[in-house]
Amino acid sequence: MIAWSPATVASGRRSLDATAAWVRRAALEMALAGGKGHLAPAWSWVEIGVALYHGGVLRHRPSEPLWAGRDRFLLSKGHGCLTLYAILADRGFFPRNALARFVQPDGFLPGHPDPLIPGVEIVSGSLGHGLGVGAGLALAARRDRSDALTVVLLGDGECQEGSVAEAACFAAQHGLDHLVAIVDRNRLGSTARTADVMSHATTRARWESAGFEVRELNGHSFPALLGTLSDVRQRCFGQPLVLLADTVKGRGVSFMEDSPLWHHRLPRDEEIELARAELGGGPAAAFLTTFSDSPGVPPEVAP
Amino acid sequence: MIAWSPATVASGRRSLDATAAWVRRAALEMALAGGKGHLAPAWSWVEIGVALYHGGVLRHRPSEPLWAGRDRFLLSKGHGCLTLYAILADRGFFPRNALARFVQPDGFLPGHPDPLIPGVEIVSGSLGHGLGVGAGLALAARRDRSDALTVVLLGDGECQEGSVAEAACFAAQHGLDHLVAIVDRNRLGSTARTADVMSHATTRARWESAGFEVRELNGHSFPALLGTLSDVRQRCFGQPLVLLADTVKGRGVSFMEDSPLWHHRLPRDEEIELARAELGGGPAAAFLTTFSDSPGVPPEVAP
Amino acid sequence: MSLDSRDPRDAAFRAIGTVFAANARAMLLTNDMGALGVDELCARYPDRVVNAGIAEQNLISVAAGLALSGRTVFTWGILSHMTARCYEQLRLDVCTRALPVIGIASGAGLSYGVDGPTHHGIHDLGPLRALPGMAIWNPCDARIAEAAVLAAYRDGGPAIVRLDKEAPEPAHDLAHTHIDMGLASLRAGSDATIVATGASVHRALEAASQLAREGISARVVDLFRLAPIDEGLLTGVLAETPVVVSVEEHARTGGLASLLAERIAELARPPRFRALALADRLLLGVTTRERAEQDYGIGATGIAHAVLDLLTLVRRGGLRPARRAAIDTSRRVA
Amino acid sequence: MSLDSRDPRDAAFRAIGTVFAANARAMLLTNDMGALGVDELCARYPDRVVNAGIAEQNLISVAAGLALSGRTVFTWGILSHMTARCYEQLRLDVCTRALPVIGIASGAGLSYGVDGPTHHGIHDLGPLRALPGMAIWNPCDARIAEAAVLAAYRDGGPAIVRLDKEAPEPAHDLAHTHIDMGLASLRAGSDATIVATGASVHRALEAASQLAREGISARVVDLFRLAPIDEGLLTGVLAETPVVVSVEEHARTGGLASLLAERIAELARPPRFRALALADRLLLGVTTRERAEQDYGIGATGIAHAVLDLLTLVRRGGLRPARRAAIDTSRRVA
Ligand SMILES: Cc1ncc(C[n+]2csc(CCOP(=O)(O)OP(=O)(O)O)c2C)c(N)n1
Ligand SMILES: Cc1ncc(C[n+]2csc(CCOP(=O)(O)OP(=O)(O)O)c2C)c(N)n1
Ligand SMILES: [Mg+2]
Ligand SMILES: [Mg+2]
Repeated sequence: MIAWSPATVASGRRSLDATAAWVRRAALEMALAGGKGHLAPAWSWVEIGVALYHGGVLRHRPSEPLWAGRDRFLLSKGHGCLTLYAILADRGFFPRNALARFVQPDGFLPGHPDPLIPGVEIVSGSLGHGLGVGAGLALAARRDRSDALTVVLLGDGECQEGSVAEAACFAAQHGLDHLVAIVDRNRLGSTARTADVMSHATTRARWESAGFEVRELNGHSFPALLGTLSDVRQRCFGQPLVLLADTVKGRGVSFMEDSPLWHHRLPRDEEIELARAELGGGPAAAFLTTFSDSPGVPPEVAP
Repeated sequence: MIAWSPATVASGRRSLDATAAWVRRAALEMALAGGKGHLAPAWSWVEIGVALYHGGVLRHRPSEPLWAGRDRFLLSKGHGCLTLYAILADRGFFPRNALARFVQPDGFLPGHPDPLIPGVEIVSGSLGHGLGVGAGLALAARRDRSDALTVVLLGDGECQEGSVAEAACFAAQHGLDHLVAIVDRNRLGSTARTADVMSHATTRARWESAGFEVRELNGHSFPALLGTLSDVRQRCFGQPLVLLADTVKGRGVSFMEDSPLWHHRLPRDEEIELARAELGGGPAAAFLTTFSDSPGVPPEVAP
Repeated sequence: MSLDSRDPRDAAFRAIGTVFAANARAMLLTNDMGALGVDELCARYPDRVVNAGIAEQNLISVAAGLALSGRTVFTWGILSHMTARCYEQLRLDVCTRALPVIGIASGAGLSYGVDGPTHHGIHDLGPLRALPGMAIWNPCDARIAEAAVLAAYRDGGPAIVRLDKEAPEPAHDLAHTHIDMGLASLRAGSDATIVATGASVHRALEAASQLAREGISARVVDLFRLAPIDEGLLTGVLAETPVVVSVEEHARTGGLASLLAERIAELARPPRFRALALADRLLLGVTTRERAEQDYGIGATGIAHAVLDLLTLVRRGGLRPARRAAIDTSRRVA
Repeated sequence: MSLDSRDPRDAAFRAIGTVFAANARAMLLTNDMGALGVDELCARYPDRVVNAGIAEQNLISVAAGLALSGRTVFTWGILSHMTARCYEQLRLDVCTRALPVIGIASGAGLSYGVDGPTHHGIHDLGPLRALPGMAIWNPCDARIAEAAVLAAYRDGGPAIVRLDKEAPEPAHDLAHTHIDMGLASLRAGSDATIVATGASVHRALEAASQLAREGISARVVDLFRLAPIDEGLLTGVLAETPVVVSVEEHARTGGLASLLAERIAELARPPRFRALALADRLLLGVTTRERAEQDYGIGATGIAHAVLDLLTLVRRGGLRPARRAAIDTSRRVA
């Protein structure tokens, strides 16, 4: 386990690993406070999200969410939003204390993302919309002679949607090489293993046949993620890129890992303390102080 | 060119080639009588249709269209219905004289097929529905321990629809080995070459990656078609089959072949006689006598 | 865990279980959506429950193919995904043949309120009512939910059953409610009629109680089937009191408000009518049903006020304004 | 070949050409559907016309992405495919952000009648009116078609322009029709008002002529924008004569009939109203618009009869039955 504490978060200077650990714990506390939320789908892509936002991949200005020069990040698997909210707050798009009001009527963080939230580009929550909108954004960026990236995070179950297939063929046809699809390949959908539902929907061959460059990697490894993403802005061979990121759904809490049971369930009773213990960050009261901190990163981050 | 005449049609004993030639000419006369119709899309799959219905591939009983033991044929690219209507009439599903009333209010043959027509299973005309419905029919047949085939004819442009991708993954997942998709791969959609629109939508690799057995063949060759289809009922390895049939849109009339111009246009003025001459079958009056004949084939045809 | 007798979803699955036991050719397709009821069915009938994947268009087409082969097909998923995403498939594959494909759909109204517009079931009735032959059931409690599924099965055509996530006290007594009528009077009254559907039925009943305390006798009618409509019955309902108020947890356009207006507008002697509904907006942000009830006046107090307003209009000032204040107070007390 | 001044599709493309010339960021996406107007645009602006393939869901999502990047995006395809097939994309990708995505859609009503239900544009208004913020234009002639496209562009939000395939004589004179009002009176009249939309406007004008010959003065109003509605204007229209008849080449549920009923039902002093429309059915077989006009009474004679019937009702038998016969005869002569 990574050594980290609420204090390292407050300082704003911490490792990607510590950030990921904080995000996981933050997601847990948000969901518990709200009484609902998709934890396992959120934890599955924590390293991917942190690599993108804290690892210097995405150009963004937390104080100016609509900055024209920004890269676009679309969380197509909108139900994984706990991670997105925690990351955006941590970057400073909005105060961390908003996290404690996840799905609360006095807050602005619903159970699926919407663009009223600073840093969120689109409504998502119905699966299969992100890649098509991303293709439109990427086509626009190319025509505007911008080198901005459009990064779309998809679930592997989500890839069963025909709209994803349409978008993939379109993106390849138009040579959208600054479009990066990342598939959170945790091998689970909502109730079953994707292999038992539509085994051919998320394979390397399928993306290759759609005209994408395919890279497979460990989606929980920062070195793998940052290495694989290092050349994304330079790629210019007219082929969109997909990362098939092998992940573990529920990653971070042993008894919630890789099980369809936990797609939407929250830990209860003793499970809560077990989860907290595994995630680190101390007792709830101590951890929640990190929600009241002002954002710990400088407002402008351009890689 | 094949030697044939209206008389060979009336006799009911004629070659597949002669039947195909009759179907092409019949489609022309239907469209001219109705003042509209998609000729080039119809001509593209004439040999495929004749091989299925006249070549002994599909079990069917023209006098009993809803016979429980029938194979199912779905024309997913419904705009190619001129060929279907001509074939069904020729087999005896309904009198040939109905053909002269294509798209006429006093007839029952609309511009896209519907199941009020004897021998037609589904409404089609919106692209991308046939393979999914076919997968349902094939799943039902397997559960009913029937060896009936479900054959779905798709356009290659149609394969751009995400619904086709969904259906393909579903069919493969469920091992629907008695489902046969035939792609009329004429390399044209409605206004453009498919390669210029979505080049990756209809490739061998794409169907393979979806879990299909893929066979490529010349879609205008009866030997190729019948050879490729010879084992379809015996196939039992749990994999659906797709035939990528290379065809020429507008096949049969030289100036209409392989050109997006002719997707929906009808020949006019001198073009009409040129087309008739190329298709054979004599002057209009002589040819139209074949529409008044009673069906020329025995009512029950079980391969 | 076992099925909850008050949860409309569990009730619907109980009914599917009844159908499954009677008809070996009944099937269930899901879009990878779970439910206790799905698990139970799956355990007993593993072959007849198919997870068709997160691919709703194909799911409906496959259902049509199965139905064409003599099967009754239930589908299970979230209302908004199982209507908007596969809308053309419902229309062309299912409705052109009036096939027995019965959508059991979770998330009517704002039951997934805080989940945002991708999960709201508040814009689907317009599209659904535009599907020829589609029966639309909108039960307000577990009893009607169960009966609706059985009726949809027996009727044999396309249907959708919109289910709430909440599990309220039953409002219906099946000894008195005739499921085939599609509507039922839940409370008698002679001054005004409140026609409600879904979750709003419970608010309407509350409103009628509030009004009763003020001496106003309001009838409450639950229109739990929005298609087909028994026109004779509904016309009767609209004719019995001088005032009719409708209430629904759905956008103003396309749902109950439109349905009633379509009939009222052609009546020779129409009642004074007011429709209470959500606005024709997509609701971003965190939406709770309590908040929506207040904002759009579709809670009990809003309904009672609307009834009072209309009564004032028809009686030309016959009601003292004090009554309105009294209702506000009685609510605070209740 | 050049664009036809009376063809609404050509007129729409002329308007797109105007926008393209003024705004270098305007684009057109097609679902591999052709048109003379597409070819002309393509020739002049090859970069800005994209054949997005036979993949309507993605087409709309891509349009949303382009619009989020500051572009106005026109789309071109057949009405039924560009609404039902991509309905959820319209709702979530386009309408949640009120993006300038303007659907130019061919096949309103039964203009593709003989092509069957996959091509009929007679069930789309219910779903379209349920899309928050979607402007719905339904021009009856080339002039309104062109003006509607320009207005939709200028208004800047989501819109759909339903186009007929036929090219009738213009019914509007743009010196008198104010496009932003969304409706226009095409003929004055004091006995009855016929509110029509799309192709039915021409039938309504015919009906008014027939009625005039019988001494009945019928006003004809074209409601060429079905959303948003200028409520004040429309209420005025509904208040001016004791009788209102609506007519449309669309199923009864969801379109003009519902739209007017929704307003009439809440009026204090409603007119006598009757809606003429197609039945809520899918039309299989060979359907021509002439046949449908007869079968469903939405032709000129049917409209005239409906007006007479309602006038009889409001005047309590004040019209002689002879008038009805006279109308039938006058039609045979005309
Ligand atoms: C169009 C649509 N269909 C169904 C759902 C319900 N649903 C929410 S999450 C989910 C499973 C998603 O699996 P996957 O994409 O693999 O994401 P994961 O949770 O595994 O990261 C489903 C079926 C939905 N949100 N949208
Ligand atoms: C869902 C849908 N989108 C668009 C159309 C319009 N359309 C009719 S035929 C056609 C081209 C079809 O190309 P393909 O599938 O290759 O068939 P072909 O005519 O080449 O045999 C198009 C775009 C349609 N009928 N349905
Ligand atoms: Mg997954
Ligand atoms: Mg083709």
